[in-house]
Amino acid sequence: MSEASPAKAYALHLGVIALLFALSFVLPEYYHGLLARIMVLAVFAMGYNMLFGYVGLLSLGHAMFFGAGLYGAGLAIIQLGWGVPLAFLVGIACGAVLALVIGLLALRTTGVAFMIVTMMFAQVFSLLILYFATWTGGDQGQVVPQPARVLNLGATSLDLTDPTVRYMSALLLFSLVLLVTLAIVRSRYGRVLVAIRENEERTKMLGYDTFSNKLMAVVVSGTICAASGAAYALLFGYVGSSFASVQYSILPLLWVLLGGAATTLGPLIGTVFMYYVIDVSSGYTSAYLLIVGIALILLVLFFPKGILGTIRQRWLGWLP
Amino acid sequence: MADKNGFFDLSKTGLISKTGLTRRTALKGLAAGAGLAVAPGFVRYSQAQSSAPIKIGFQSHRTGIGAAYGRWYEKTTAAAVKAINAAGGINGRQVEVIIEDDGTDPGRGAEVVGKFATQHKTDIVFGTLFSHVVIGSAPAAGEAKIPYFVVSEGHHVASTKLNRYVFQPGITDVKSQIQSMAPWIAANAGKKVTQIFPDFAFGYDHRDYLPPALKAQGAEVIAQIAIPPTESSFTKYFPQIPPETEVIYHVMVGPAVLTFVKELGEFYGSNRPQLFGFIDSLEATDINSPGLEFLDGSHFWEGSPRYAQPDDSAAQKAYRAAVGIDDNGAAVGDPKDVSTAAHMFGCWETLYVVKKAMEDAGYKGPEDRAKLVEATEALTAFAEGPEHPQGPKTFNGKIHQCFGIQNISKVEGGKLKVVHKTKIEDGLYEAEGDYTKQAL
Amino acid sequence: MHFGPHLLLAALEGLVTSAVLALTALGLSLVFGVMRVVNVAHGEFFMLGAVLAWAISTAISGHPAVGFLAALVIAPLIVGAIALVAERLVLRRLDYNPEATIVATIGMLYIIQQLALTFYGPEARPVEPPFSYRILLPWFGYSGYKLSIIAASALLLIATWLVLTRTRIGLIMRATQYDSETAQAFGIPVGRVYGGVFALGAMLAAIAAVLIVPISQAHYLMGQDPLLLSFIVVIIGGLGSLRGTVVAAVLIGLSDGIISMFFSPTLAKIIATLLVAMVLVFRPQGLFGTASR
Amino acid sequence: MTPLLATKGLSRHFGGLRAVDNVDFTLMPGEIRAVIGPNGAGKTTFVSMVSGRIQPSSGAIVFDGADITGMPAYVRVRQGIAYTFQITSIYANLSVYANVALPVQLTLRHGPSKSAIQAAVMTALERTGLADRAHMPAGQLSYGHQRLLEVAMGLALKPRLLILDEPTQGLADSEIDNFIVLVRDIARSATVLLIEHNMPVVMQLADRITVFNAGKILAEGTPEAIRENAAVQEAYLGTAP
Repeated sequence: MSEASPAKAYALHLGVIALLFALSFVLPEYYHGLLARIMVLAVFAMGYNMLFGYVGLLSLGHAMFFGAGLYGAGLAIIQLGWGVPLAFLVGIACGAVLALVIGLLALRTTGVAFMIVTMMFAQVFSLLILYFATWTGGDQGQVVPQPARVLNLGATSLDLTDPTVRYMSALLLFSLVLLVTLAIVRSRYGRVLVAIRENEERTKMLGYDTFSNKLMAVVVSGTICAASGAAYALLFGYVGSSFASVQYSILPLLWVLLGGAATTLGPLIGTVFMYYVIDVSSGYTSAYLLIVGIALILLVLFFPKGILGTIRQRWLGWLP
Repeated sequence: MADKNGFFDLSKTGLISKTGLTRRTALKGLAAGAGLAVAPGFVRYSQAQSSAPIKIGFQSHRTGIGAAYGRWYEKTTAAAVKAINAAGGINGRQVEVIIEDDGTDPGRGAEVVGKFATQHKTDIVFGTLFSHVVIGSAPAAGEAKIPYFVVSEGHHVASTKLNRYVFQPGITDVKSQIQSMAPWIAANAGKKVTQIFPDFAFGYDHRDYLPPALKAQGAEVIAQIAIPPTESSFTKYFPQIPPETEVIYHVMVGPAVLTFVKELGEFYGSNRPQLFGFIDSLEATDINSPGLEFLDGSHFWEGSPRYAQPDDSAAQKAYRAAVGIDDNGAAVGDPKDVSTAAHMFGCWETLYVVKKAMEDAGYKGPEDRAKLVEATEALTAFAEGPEHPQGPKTFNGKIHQCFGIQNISKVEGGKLKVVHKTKIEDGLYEAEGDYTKQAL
Repeated sequence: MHFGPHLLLAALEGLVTSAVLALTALGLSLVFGVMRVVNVAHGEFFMLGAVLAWAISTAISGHPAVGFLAALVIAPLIVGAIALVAERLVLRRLDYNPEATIVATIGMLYIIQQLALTFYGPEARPVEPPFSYRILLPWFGYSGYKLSIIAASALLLIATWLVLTRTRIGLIMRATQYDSETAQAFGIPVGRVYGGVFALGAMLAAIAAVLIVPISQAHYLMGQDPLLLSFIVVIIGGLGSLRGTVVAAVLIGLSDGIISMFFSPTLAKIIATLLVAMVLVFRPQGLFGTASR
Repeated sequence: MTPLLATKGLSRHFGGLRAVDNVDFTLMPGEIRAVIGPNGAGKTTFVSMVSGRIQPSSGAIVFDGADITGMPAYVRVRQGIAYTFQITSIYANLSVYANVALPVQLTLRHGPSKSAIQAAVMTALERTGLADRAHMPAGQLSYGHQRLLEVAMGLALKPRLLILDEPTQGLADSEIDNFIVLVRDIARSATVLLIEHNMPVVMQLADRITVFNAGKILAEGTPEAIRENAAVQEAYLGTAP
């Protein structure tokens, strides 16, 4: 826990945001587009980290929150013909409400039971998407029509399919969530969450309503993940059930563990790392997942707390 | 077509494999060394265009649930490219295929399209089979304004819900296929039909289009049984098949399909209703596998016949030889390696459509992509021949979809024997929209 | 079909599912219970068992039963050996840290899947059953082999139970499960026990796969569903409870079959999944677990 | 004067075992009360019900005139009942400072500035003699200091009733002497309920002593009276392990 150096922490985070902004102008086209996608997915990972990293609740069902945002926003446009801002809000609201309901139920359990219960609720969610295929497009998914993906701001309109607009939108969302995460982590509330992770029984006996705090964390986490899903639908124009499947619950866990659980920048680093290991290794062999698998094992052997977690432990204790 | 997604499909984790038929090692070295700062496209290559190869980005299902198809799509594509290059290429330029694995995942599919458009700078993207990958990738193709030629047989392209850059000129869509099956089923198999199909999009096409088509022929669907995508055992659903059923119409796909047939066999024994299925169920699967004896005497739709037929055209024979499949539709030299013959011809034919359209458009490079789209839309028919060995086709430029003949084959003595060929007209339907009205 | 026969069929199907599930889940439960780690690669050991069964039965000519029986013995041994190597090389070095183990076993999952894809291929391949006797009931036919799976699974479960409760090895395992530090203090080689348990868990999954492969083909992605279902069974049954694991497997297998009688299949899956989730929500320690420690 | 804490017919059964059986108990404000008794007499179960960690099977708990029987533990803490754990339960990975900051930030609900938190934390740490170790990870403290940190966390809650569950267990003699001074100091601002095995400590600190045996109150009185009580002697000699 870092009581010290708030300035340092904020400077670092603003620096990262500035770097991402600058990269927009120097990156080659392909990596530019890729980084936009990575930033949106890093938001997903940050939402996951909120619950897993800071509260210590391992969920295997976060794809449903991402999916709630994805479908909430996507269907608001496809089925209801609503505009981009409203659709984005619908997506976020869907995630928040779903997280509240799931939290109320799943938080009755702890540990592995929590993991399994969230996984099963996510399975139900993904089956529901298939069951209501006439609305959702089922497993094939649906395209969010390109003409609808325009943000009208009075006289000007921003075309979300334009690479620069997309990159900046992704960066804006990423920066917002990053700073919000940082603020939460450094707040009294964030300290309570860590306290719950470290010793829930003790925290209860220090006068904290741990259930409500955890529920709040589930809602915050679910909402952030939904924001990522909603942004994905709007920026990349496709909603499909594969995004609500179990592997999309495992991915944020993987990204967070790689980057470093309970570090604010870990989710970004983990997501980038995973993408690049695959990108590079796939250039050498079609069996690139072999390399990915070996890389994961080596990483966990030599950086057991994730990349940033290990750096914090060994060198930079002040990292948030 | 589409299929269930596995929970841990290999490779749901991020980016894509790039391994061309032609190796591009320089790029890899750069990517490895410089990470973010790779900029392969920065050197303009337009001055070298006249001699530079036409680059085709092949979005392949190398891993994930579609892997069995991906391999044969690659083989067919390689054969077609070899034939095209041997005959002088396209507009005098050789064709180069660059392959990226999409993991049979729509999210990655979109990334792959982006990679083709912005990193490999391919002229077109080509070859996708699974519907959800097509639909997931279509927005990326539309935004990058790169023509996207799919070989998927899904109705998505013809539904006009995608965009102007997506084409399916090499294989008939499933709505048309179903429609052209109905007359034969009603006349030869039976009037009371029970459908068993996977509870996802590929199944829904059959669910939605068969009943009206059969009704028009005086037959009816008396029950529809949708099997959830995660199912690996089917017996428990068979009691829902009404006893008066005359025909079971089955379109199961995926690795569990053998189980499906075997269990159906155990359930009914020899006293079964007529069976009619789409060969999609058994693509890449030996029809003589243990447990499939039950299928003897049943009928299948086939796009292009798996087994060599006595009346095969010279073009068909040449095509089979070029791709390297024997008379039983298996790889030459490995009788156990059964091909996806009913679909993969679409890769061959699509590439020849691309060649034709590029030549019509006087295509020189990516700046001519819009011209290529218009030239493709202007096509109307493809004659049967070495370029279109499966048969003649018409092409509707407004919905970007071709329509061809279909085969109905009977399982006889462990082989599939074509017993009926449909007419193109059997499968035509009212256009649902018009892509040509969209902006380029 | 009438209700009675339909129910019978659904129950039979459910029992076959349960039989395979119980074995697979038992393997996971042992690892989970004794080592306190989540083995995400468990489903891949299952898949390896099936793929090896295909390879072995194809290599051996003659009556299908010969190849099958050879597979039933050899495949689990190979899988066990692979698991043991993985445990020694990776998990032990991670000191069985729960989170690190998850990442490491995801890594193993990728490696095993990719190797299967490279060397075995993407196709689903059948294995011939050792015998193919079709039991003819008045209302429908049923595979005799499927019934034999139930019997084989029951025998294996009883054998495992006897090993766990009546032998010194079982005692050592239970002691380690109960309190590994104390066990260490009493001279139990906890490290070796962990290695053995991990291998045994993988072998149980492999045996289950060999049993099921004659009715459901070997495919390189087939490990996913067994993994998820096993997780559910282990938790519903209560950690480390053999009886709970078996009861939960039967419960989940049967409910899956029987609920599908009344609803459309996908809706049935939704309802079945929700029901099981609710059992957990309102009884987090599982059916047979005691305190939720 | 109304009692600060009273229980009426308080019982808790675990299966067939009556861990606490129909206990009527009162505690006056300002007291230091020791609860003693052999192992398994129900002392910890009793205070766990008072603090809200476990629910009674029957009976009522009244705190400062209000019935708190059904109240969740965290609300009771906010009402002024603080509980320190018998088995040391601190946040081993957090700093000593952060351990104490947690309860402090709860009590300073009205505009808790950083300096206010710091002042309150340091006060609690100074009273327990841990101020110079504020930035050590709590897990690296010696066992005795961890016990003191437990107390500091309880203190930081500014409780009206502080329940100390075997606070001197495992402490060295010199640490025990300091501890006695500390508890006397605490008792000036809070009522103390002390479960303790160490009889010299009990005799030095307690105003009154309650003796539990087999889930019931066996005796209650001043240290002198308890020392003389024949039943207590028998219970200890007869049933103590």
